[in-house]
Amino acid sequence: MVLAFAGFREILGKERELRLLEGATVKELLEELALANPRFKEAAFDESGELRDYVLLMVNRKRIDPLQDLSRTLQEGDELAIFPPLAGG
Amino acid sequence: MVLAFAGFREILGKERELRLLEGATVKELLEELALANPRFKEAAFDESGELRDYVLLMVNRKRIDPLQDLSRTLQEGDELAIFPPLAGG
Amino acid sequence: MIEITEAEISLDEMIRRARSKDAGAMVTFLGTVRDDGMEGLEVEAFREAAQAELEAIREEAMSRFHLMAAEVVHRTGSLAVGESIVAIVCSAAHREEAFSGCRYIIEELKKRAPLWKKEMGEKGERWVGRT
Amino acid sequence: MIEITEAEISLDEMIRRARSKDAGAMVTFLGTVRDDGMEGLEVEAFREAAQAELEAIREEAMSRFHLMAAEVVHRTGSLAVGESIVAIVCSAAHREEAFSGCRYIIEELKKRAPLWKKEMGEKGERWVGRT
Repeated sequence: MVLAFAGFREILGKERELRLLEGATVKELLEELALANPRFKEAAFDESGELRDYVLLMVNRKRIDPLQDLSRTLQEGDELAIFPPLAGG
Repeated sequence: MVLAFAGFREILGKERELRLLEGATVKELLEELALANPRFKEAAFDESGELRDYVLLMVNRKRIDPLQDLSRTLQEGDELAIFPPLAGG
Repeated sequence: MIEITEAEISLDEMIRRARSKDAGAMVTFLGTVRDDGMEGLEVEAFREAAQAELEAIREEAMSRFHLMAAEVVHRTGSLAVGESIVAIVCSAAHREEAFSGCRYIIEELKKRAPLWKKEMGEKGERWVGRT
Repeated sequence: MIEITEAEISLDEMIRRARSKDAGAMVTFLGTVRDDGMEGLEVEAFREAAQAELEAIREEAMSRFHLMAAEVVHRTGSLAVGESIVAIVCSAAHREEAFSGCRYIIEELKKRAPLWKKEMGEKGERWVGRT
């Protein structure tokens, strides 16, 4: 399940179920989303294909570090949330 | 006019008019009050006749320093306020 | 607005007065009668001097911390445990200023405003702050 | 209590819940929609994650600053200029703790809670915080 918030919700929709290949990583899932949606690609990745600084991620409601955890493999039933910097209060 | 607050009000009453001799000082006024009222003497002065630390004074609603300003002379119409340490809020 | 009053404090009204479309933050302080094994408090004021001192403190806070509004109400008379003794409401463009302004006013009030509290208990009465 | 809600915030009720006879100080923070040349805000939450994060922040503040109570309500949806976005109420025995606890909660909320604001203006819309 992919959840998106704020600007990313406007591009991706609030939530969607995605079929994952066995052993797919967070990075592969993001690239699949980018492939299917040029606006998301533009918003989330820079020209060299790196994830932009302001893209924040949670897996199962825990923040993950885009520098270290993009290679994490996702399991059936995992929830990935994609959102821009926090701005509550 | 002498105003008293908190514990000193309970001893001296809230306010009273006093006749002053020409050129009377704050110290002389306090001593006159002490002479007339042993409870006030006990509350305001120590054994050696010094004003106790916690006695605070205002003349015409401005704080005066008991170390320096006791020799200040009072004028007809001056208002002397006597009170213990502040404890609002 | 500065008020020294026997009447109950309406924080609601104070907040309504302090609201403004240029304020992004509002901080309020309520000092309440805490149960220290006492039944209540008597609060006494040198009313005219306290009013003037609180107005001076308010002006200092407004200009130092660029407040949009600052409201202070201090009660006098008999208060029960749990009741509010003093309420302060400060609004500012940003939260840093609103917090600092509110803190400044309560600290200076305690140092400078001629107000006194007497604790009323089963075992008798005691003026607070007197050594 | 932690609440993330579309409904208007009732500070009054929050204060009633936070009152206690062991508290001598209560500090509240209100974050309000400031007129930066915009017409209003849209607030969006990752509701479940925000609720959990605010509960964790509340627990931290309660134990770090020995609070008697801590209440947080954050609104979502459409807000007009002047309306409250977030309200925090902290009570403690003494004012130092109540101020520090309230400050802690708003600072951590801004850093950690998955909430977003979109400014709605005549010239269009803009997500706050996005570079």
